[in-house]
Amino acid sequence: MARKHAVSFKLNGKAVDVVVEPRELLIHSLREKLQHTGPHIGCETSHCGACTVDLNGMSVKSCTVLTVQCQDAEVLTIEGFEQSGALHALQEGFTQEHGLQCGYCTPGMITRAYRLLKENPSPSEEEIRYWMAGNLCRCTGYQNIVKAVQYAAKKMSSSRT
Amino acid sequence: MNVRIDRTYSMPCSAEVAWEFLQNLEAVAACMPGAKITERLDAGRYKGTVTVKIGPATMSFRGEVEMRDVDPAARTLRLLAKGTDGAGSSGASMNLTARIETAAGGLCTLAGASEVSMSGRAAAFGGRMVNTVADQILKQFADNFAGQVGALEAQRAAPAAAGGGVPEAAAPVPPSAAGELNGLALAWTIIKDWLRNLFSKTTA
Amino acid sequence: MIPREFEYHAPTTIPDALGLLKQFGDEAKLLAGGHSLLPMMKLRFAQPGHLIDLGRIRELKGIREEGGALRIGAMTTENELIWSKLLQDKCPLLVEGARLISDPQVRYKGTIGGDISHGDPGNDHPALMLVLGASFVLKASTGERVVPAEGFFVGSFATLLQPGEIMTEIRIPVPAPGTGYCYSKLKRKVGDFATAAAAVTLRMKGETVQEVAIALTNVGASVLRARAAEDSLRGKAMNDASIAEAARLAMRICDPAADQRGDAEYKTAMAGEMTQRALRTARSRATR
Amino acid sequence: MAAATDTLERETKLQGLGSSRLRKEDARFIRGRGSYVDDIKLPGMLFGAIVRSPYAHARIKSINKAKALAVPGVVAVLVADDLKPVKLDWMPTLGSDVQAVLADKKVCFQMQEVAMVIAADRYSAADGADAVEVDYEELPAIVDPHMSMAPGAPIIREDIAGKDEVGHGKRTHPNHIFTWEAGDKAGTDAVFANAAVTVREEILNPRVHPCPLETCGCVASFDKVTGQLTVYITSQAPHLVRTVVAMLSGIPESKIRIIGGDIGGGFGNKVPIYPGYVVAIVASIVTGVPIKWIESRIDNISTTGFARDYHGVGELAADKDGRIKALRFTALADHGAFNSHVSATKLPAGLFSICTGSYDIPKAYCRVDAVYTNKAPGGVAYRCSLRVTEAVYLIERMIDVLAQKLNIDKAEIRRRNFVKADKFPYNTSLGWTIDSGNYHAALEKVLKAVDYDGLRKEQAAKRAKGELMGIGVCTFTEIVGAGPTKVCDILGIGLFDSCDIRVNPTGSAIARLGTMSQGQGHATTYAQIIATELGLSSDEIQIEEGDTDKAPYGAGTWGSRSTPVGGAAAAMAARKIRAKAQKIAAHLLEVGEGDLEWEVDRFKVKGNPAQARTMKEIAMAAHTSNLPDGMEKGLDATEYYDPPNMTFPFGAYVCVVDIDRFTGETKVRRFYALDDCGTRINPMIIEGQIHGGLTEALAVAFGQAIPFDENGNHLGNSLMDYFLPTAVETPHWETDHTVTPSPHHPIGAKGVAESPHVGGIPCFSNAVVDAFAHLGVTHMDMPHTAFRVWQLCKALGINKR
Repeated sequence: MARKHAVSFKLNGKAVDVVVEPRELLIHSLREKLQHTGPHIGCETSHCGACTVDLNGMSVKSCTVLTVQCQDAEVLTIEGFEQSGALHALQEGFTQEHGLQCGYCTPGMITRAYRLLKENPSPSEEEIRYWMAGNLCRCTGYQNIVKAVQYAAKKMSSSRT
Repeated sequence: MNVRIDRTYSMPCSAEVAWEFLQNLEAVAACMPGAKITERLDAGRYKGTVTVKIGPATMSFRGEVEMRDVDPAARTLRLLAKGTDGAGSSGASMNLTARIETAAGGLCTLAGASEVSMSGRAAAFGGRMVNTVADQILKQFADNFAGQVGALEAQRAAPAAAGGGVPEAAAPVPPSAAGELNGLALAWTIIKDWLRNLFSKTTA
Repeated sequence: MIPREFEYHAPTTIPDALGLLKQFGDEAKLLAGGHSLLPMMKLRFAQPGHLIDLGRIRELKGIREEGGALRIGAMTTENELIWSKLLQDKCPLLVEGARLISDPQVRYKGTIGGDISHGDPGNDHPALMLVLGASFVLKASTGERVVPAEGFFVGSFATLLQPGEIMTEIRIPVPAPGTGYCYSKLKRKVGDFATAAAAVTLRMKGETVQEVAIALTNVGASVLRARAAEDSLRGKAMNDASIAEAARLAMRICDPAADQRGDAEYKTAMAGEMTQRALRTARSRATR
Repeated sequence: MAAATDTLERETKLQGLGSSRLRKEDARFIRGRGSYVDDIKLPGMLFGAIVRSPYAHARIKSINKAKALAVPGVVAVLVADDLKPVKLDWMPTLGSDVQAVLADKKVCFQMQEVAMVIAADRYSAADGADAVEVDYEELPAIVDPHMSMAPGAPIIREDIAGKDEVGHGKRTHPNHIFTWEAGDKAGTDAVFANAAVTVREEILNPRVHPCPLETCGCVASFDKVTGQLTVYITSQAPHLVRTVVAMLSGIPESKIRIIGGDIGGGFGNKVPIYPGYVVAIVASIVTGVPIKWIESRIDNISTTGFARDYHGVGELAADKDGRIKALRFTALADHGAFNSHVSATKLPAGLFSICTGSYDIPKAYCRVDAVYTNKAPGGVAYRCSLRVTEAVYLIERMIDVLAQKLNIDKAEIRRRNFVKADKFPYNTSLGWTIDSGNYHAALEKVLKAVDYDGLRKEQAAKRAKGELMGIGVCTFTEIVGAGPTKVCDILGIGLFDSCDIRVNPTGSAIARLGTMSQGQGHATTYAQIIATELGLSSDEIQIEEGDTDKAPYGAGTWGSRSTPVGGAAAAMAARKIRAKAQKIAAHLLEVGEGDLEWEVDRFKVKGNPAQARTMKEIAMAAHTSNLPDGMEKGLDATEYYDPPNMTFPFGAYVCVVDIDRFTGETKVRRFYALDDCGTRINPMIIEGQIHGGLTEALAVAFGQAIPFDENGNHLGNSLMDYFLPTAVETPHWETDHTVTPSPHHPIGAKGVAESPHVGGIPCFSNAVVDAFAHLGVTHMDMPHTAFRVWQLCKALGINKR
């Protein structure tokens, strides 16, 4: 049995510690050790994006990140979006525009869209489709997901000005 | 995933020497790149392993190899090898008919006609390359084989000069290539599909 | 889809990384972005005993211009390439190429150094490196060497990078102003490797081709430099006929393997088609 | 006037039928608080990993557990012999066959389940699975169904070699499963013999996979003390699972609790019962601790719930004006190694006989021959009712083939053959009664919307320039809502569905149904139906599904049966309540029942609207002593609804594609989808379902296929090769609708989610083929990948500049 590592990082702003084998994947630590079951496992070959989390300001597929790589990292998951009872504009947008059906891809979608809007606050439909292409959805056909992201972009920009 | 591969390689020795060597399965196996005989089951049947290493990837097959239909008159025999990888997720088998033919200048040729088949993951991710893989393996096998019989031929010549008696066919020195299948030679063959096909990603 | 056990090391300096590489030799694998190696390990095709994570070595990051060359740290990610103002101005081909690699999440992790040193003929940077005349800095405990991209890619998953060496930097001579360029890539979907792709850099003098470089992705044992095609164009006017001829010559050096993307004939034809498209676009972007 | 606006306001407040009410489900999903099977974590839970066969056909000579048992964390290794004592080594399939739970002496398809390693976590389970040594003797495999019944073909199913039938009539070969036929063969042959025009085409629906984003899995928890078995499972039909598990295990059905929880998409993949579930259940019974089994994506695509693999031959006979006189469709069905396809017992080829489509075809005959091959077992309905996509694909392709043969416009030939609006209910020549339709109106609306004539002009101009532009037309009729129990049962259980409504004293309500949402939004839409029926706000109506301890028995959600059957049950249960409420209102208002009329949310006295009782008031009264003599307390009702007929949604689609003849790439420029699903419950959700169904149709038409080599090896079973479109490959969809209610459904609704998949696939194919029609191309099999389209261009000599 390989030497275990104690790994400390910030999860949705709170300091957490886990003891893991080097081979343990971040998605498993989050879901099974830290009870954050929002991010899901969809393909395991880093194609589907259901496991997307925000890691040090990057959208990453947590099925292809080792937990030991996350020492001192800042990790944001869907569980961190609602602030003191107020939904994030993206969470609101996905509901208002019917941007989800089975809900399995939704945490990854919202987490990915969060980073996209940080980098590009008012993306065009084409930009949204291009920069969201790492997340698969089998239910919605993406059309309402695009609308949901636009809804959030609009709401966030108006709240900024 | 079945592929037929027929190849002929010229050998630096007489047909007699090559034929004698060919029947020594352990020695022949030692010529098979990455192959190891681990256990003798009975006359002509052995357990063994074959390890293939390419870039970051390694696959290890364990299984049986059997020598059949030895025909001294025609100097032909068949080698049946099959096995599964360590994780049991892939299978591979080879049915090879080897024939020694006399050639000009007292030398001979080794003709191999083989049917190679792959199953499971190896086929799913690399099966399309089995042809080239087997080709590469055979090529290296032939080179090692040539080295061995060449050495034997030399040994044959030597004692006569030294006035010693004719030694029995000495157990051949294991060829250098044996142990692990040369990655570079095989890289192109398996990798292209087998690995990359699944991993759409950009960095190692 | 669970990797076998291994030991993990996260050096913070290049010497430390080299030390670990020396210590564990064959048992060790370098981990860059991880999006080729980790999936391979999850399928248990790869089982290194030791993973050396280059992610914490600061010196391996960053993009700067120095002595007429762009110097890119090997651990610079694809998205960092895409977002680099410097590259957008001085080397837009690299940006165009990076934008066609995999998907957004992967581009946050995937690195240019990893893409190049993996030696995968399906990776996109090798072709870009060849047409840009790049060179690579390879460090070993015994010292460092700088090797040109030309000749670096010797086969599938086989490069001049030796065990015990780490690629630390990519150097690209700043393309002359007015250089035309294009990376034309055909793929089945986002996240896929190229069915075939062509990278082109081009300098025109009036209607005459002064200098041209063409490299092909995923249609051979490694990236292919289409020399004959280049020669057929150099010093001549570029027109439909000469472009078609160049494509024909490029196709002659292709030796792709059939897979779900298509058979060898299709992939070869697509290499020709991508060459034609890349040449046309490059011409339209080149200043006469 | 004031009264009118008042009623309108009250009606709007209800958020009932027809309102685009936002989904109740979303609140948990957008917070990452869904409860999917892999989220379930029980005390002491162990993890199961399955050891699978690398061979498509092989004997198992030996299995050595020793090394696996030595792996730290491994608790047990189960193989077929371990299941025999509990008689769970084989299980019945939903297709009247049996399937090996763990391979017994022999594997019949690649990646068949051979053993399950039970370990502390998924890491040690994976290590253990790798360490199990299985010794195989490979056998020749049958991959091409056309070879299955060849003389001397290897026998795939030795276990039933002696049986002359597997539930669906005589078998003529050890690899033959059944032959099914419908219609008038002699009559049809006669028409063909004398027809002015006949066309014939071989048309393949390749083997594909529904591939929901969540794979299959379960957590089985057996309590040795109470004998209670609880199973959290990815199932579209929890009640059927409970019944099968009871039949299998001998545990009383009353002690089995199946919980669906949240399901990450189903699309047909999650209807059957898979070996993984059963082994996990056995493992829990044996160990007494909870066992979790979760599929990997590669396992999912390779082993559970494939769809289609129908090798069809379509023939039409017509007069010179293109009026179809007869239809003859046959199909060779590849069901893989076990007949575990999902179908009603009496309908082994599902609803394939809907293949006369939207057209008035006097004579028809169809036949399906199903065979075993060394491929994964099954045949599920991928976002359709079983075999409806195959049937609709055949007729919608063939009518185009006929149009090209006669050089009639593809919209015009449909006009000429449509069942006319005044002919409904219409009896098809294959025995179905189509409840309602208005095909001409739908088509004309779409042609106008897309300027069809303009598109044809543009196409002609493009063809003159050597460019490839295709216009696909599809006017499909679907059949959904299984179904009338006289025709539809599974394992003898009729495919009715149920709803149990309880109205609380304060006028809120809870309704439980036998269906199972996988993203369709049942918690939202069922509440809307009940809200309108009862005059209670949908926000105060709680919907529960999927927990067999709570919900009444039902056949689940598949084949678009939720609205046609479950939705009907909800409306009927609500009407029982309203009938009782009317009696109570009459009592309270001291008038006769007949003096009352219903208005939105209340009963009012005719001619004296001030005299009224709202449903809320009645709900309270129902729990007091102030009730009519002899009336029992409470305001509850349960309905088990057995539909008198299927429902028949239809639609008219137009697709425009541009094809790059140098690369073979197809760009979908425009897709206009008009759907008629009868009464529309929630337009927002309907549109979402259409978007999703069209996107899955796009995937099937342009990329999805499960390729095998000659030995039965998978050649593309991960998401690297298996095509799931991203936002980049997916076009913008345009939707439209007409409303033709179903006369036999309580609220006139028909079901919608499958139409876009069923109608979309042929529409894409018709567009691609249409792009080549001027070059004499009449058909091209799916998937229309760039490679395959380029091969066609090459064959036509148009791939070069």
